[in-house]
Amino acid sequence: MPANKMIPLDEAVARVESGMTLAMGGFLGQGSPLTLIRSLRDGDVEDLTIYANDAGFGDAGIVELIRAGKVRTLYCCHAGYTPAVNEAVERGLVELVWTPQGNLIEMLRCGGAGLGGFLTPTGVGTSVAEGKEHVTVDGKVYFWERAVRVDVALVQAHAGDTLGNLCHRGTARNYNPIVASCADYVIAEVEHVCCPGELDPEKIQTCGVFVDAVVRTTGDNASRHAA
Amino acid sequence: MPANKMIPLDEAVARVESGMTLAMGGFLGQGSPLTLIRSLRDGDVEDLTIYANDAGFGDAGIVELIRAGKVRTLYCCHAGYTPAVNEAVERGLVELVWTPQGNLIEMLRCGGAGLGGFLTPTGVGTSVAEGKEHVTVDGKVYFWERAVRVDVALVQAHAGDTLGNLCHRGTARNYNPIVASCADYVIAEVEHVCCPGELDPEKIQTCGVFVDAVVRTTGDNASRHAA
Amino acid sequence: MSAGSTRDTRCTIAARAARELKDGDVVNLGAGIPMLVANYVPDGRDVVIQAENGIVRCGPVSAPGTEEPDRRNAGNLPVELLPGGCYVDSATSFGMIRGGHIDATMIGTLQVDGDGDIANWQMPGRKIGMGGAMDLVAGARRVYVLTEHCAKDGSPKLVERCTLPLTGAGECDVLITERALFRRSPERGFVLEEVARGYALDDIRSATGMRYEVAEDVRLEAYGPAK
Amino acid sequence: MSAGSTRDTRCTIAARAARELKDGDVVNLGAGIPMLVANYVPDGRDVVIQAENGIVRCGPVSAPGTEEPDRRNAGNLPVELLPGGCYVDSATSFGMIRGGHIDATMIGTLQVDGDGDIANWQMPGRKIGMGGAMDLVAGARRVYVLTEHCAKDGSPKLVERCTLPLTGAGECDVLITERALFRRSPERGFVLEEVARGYALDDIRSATGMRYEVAEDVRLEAYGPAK
Repeated sequence: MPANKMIPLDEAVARVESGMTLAMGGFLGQGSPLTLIRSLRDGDVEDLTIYANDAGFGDAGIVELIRAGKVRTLYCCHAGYTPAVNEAVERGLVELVWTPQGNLIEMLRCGGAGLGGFLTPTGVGTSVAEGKEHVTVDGKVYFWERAVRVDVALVQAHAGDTLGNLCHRGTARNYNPIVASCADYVIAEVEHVCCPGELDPEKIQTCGVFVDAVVRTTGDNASRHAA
Repeated sequence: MPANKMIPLDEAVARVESGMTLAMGGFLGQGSPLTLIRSLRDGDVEDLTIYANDAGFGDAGIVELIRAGKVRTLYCCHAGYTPAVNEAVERGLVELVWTPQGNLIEMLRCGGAGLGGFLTPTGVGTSVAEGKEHVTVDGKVYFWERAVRVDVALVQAHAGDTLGNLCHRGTARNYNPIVASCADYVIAEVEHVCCPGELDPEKIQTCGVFVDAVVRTTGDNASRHAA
Repeated sequence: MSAGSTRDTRCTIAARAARELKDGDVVNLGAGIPMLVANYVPDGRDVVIQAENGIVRCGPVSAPGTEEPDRRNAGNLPVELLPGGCYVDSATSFGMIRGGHIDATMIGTLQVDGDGDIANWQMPGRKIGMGGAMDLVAGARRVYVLTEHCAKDGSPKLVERCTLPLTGAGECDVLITERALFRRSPERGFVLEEVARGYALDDIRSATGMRYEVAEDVRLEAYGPAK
Repeated sequence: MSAGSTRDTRCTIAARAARELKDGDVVNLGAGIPMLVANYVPDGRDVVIQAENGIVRCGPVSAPGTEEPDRRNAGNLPVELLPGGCYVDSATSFGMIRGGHIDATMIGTLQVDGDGDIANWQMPGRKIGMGGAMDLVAGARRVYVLTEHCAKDGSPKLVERCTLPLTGAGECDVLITERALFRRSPERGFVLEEVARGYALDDIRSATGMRYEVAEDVRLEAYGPAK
């Protein structure tokens, strides 16, 4: 009998412990796992290290964890749409480590794919390449970037089944399938949960093999970008 | 007005010149660009270097190019289903360079993604790692594998539009989307060609940005695995 | 001698930049002035807009009331998807960007210098982040910097040497302001090719900190505010 | 003392191996004996079969007349797709394999030795290739080698030292033949845990070239031909 990966929200989020490293899907709110983020915000864990594209949009997203003092370090490429993050950095509440977007997603992908690292041309000659080993291949300069594997990943999907297969709608696809691959434990929050076999196999973007737990998006966190 | 990338078969294949390096989609015939392969087989170019999963299935596929004396080197991971390849190797007609399947697809992906190479654990302690630089990361041994960028890629799709967007059916998805990314010139052969907007955007697996030319699969090369 | 209103200035730059785009070009447009370029692409010219958050053939901002959820651009605005458009995950999006599949990127800047160095992501005291800019300038085939010629306080943005943290070293190919267009080659560095209506060669010289040469056939009154 | 017919032998091995699979395990089954394991998974146990050509929840071979095009396994046989199954491209498939998302792989072999070295891909004079085997033994969490205890000519396949080219060094975790089951740990190497019906400890000793220890609680008559 196929496993039913649906579990209660609190049980899923209980897998996150203080001091852990997390990765989160989402891009300025597109495809952000807000139900999971807010459950963490209201819980006891702290001292988190997070890999994500950004801190959210406005007051919503990872910025909520930062304001609640839960985040030690955020590896991201953008915090321009979350003014409260600037303030938190100044108050010493969080450290931001700027990581170019393409390098960031590739670090997570490599971690999820069992690779040890990769050579990137992005950032050569800039501060992000400082102290890193450079290699010239066919006359082009690259530097070594590491793979990142995290303890827990939080992802979001518009539709999913109880086996953890996920369909991310539109641009919400961007980070979620990769983030779902790079963690020891992966929690997916899903707006519409269905039975195995109901999703078109050709439209499944994240295979259930990557996903450990499925929780339902709670009402007020769903479709925040709906018209 | 969106470009119409559909061109005649002979015009597309004319982009392949003797001495070039090619990559081809397909896995034991699943998703193999047979129309394109057979056009090359019947043409004048030779001395090709090819990256592909295998030599085909039975008498069909890249084995046809090998038997026609067109292939100098084939980088692949399997030739167990094409007995004629063994004979060709013995006659000195072609050189095979064995490359583990996961390393092979990642070499092509890196080439397509502008990365300079990657660290793989696959093959450590075996002949494929000989002479390659090894690195230990977090206690695990990897070796350096290079990125591969080719002159021309040949891919196959069940459905596609005139902009080069492709839907690969079922397991024919395996190599094709990656192979479509790693070449300077990409030719897709498509069984069912439609207009832009007719394909479900959520089901497009190869974005038309990667594809330069679209040709129609000719009748006897289509759906060879149909029931 | 005045640059006119800021809005005119921005439109002048965007309109001139749009003329650089060829039929079939795949282009990524950064925030600010570059985003306006889409409005000036001549009818009948197929310019494919890729936004790094994973949308290809990204259309204009959706009219109020017609927004679809999870169909947003990299600035998080709700957008249309043009026929033949599709979505890709971020690993694929940045593979596209780094792998040379993007013909042109157009970005704004804080500073640019005679070596083609670009500094556009970090001003003192504000945490914004580089987003995908470092990947874009490293990976796109042609890099256009679109900027007002001078900062709001009148100081040059085209400086002798970038003092802010770099986005990329030696990556700017073409530099377009409301006053002038410079094209850079490895041999000559930046060459002033065009001067906008209302400016003389001396005006450009006095407002430009970076070193450049003047083209033998420099064109005066080459462009200007849209009528 | 006879091993019975070859068919019985293969089924004995497959049936014992199937008992190693836990509910929810994701498993990749190689060609030959491993492929038979699927027939012996107890009802009600959810074992997810991944085939490296990009199909997850791969079902049994399709009944004649029900084959779908482009729905094949890694041996190119037409297969069913179980409810909740999906397709992935090869980069994702091997990310899954190398990244620790596959709980178990079961493969056949030509030789295996006391260090856990496996040689299964290259016999003298035949060009077959390693396919995905090197990735599988390097990446799967548990590596099972399933093989007849001796070669057809009676010589040991469990050898003192592999003489054929390796598939992986030190990768075999569990070794199952029709006569015995050995489990390997870093501390003790292979430990003989079970002996099949019809064989005595001395029979195993005399037919085994590789070094091993005998478990304190070794179980005799632990398994045997299916009734």
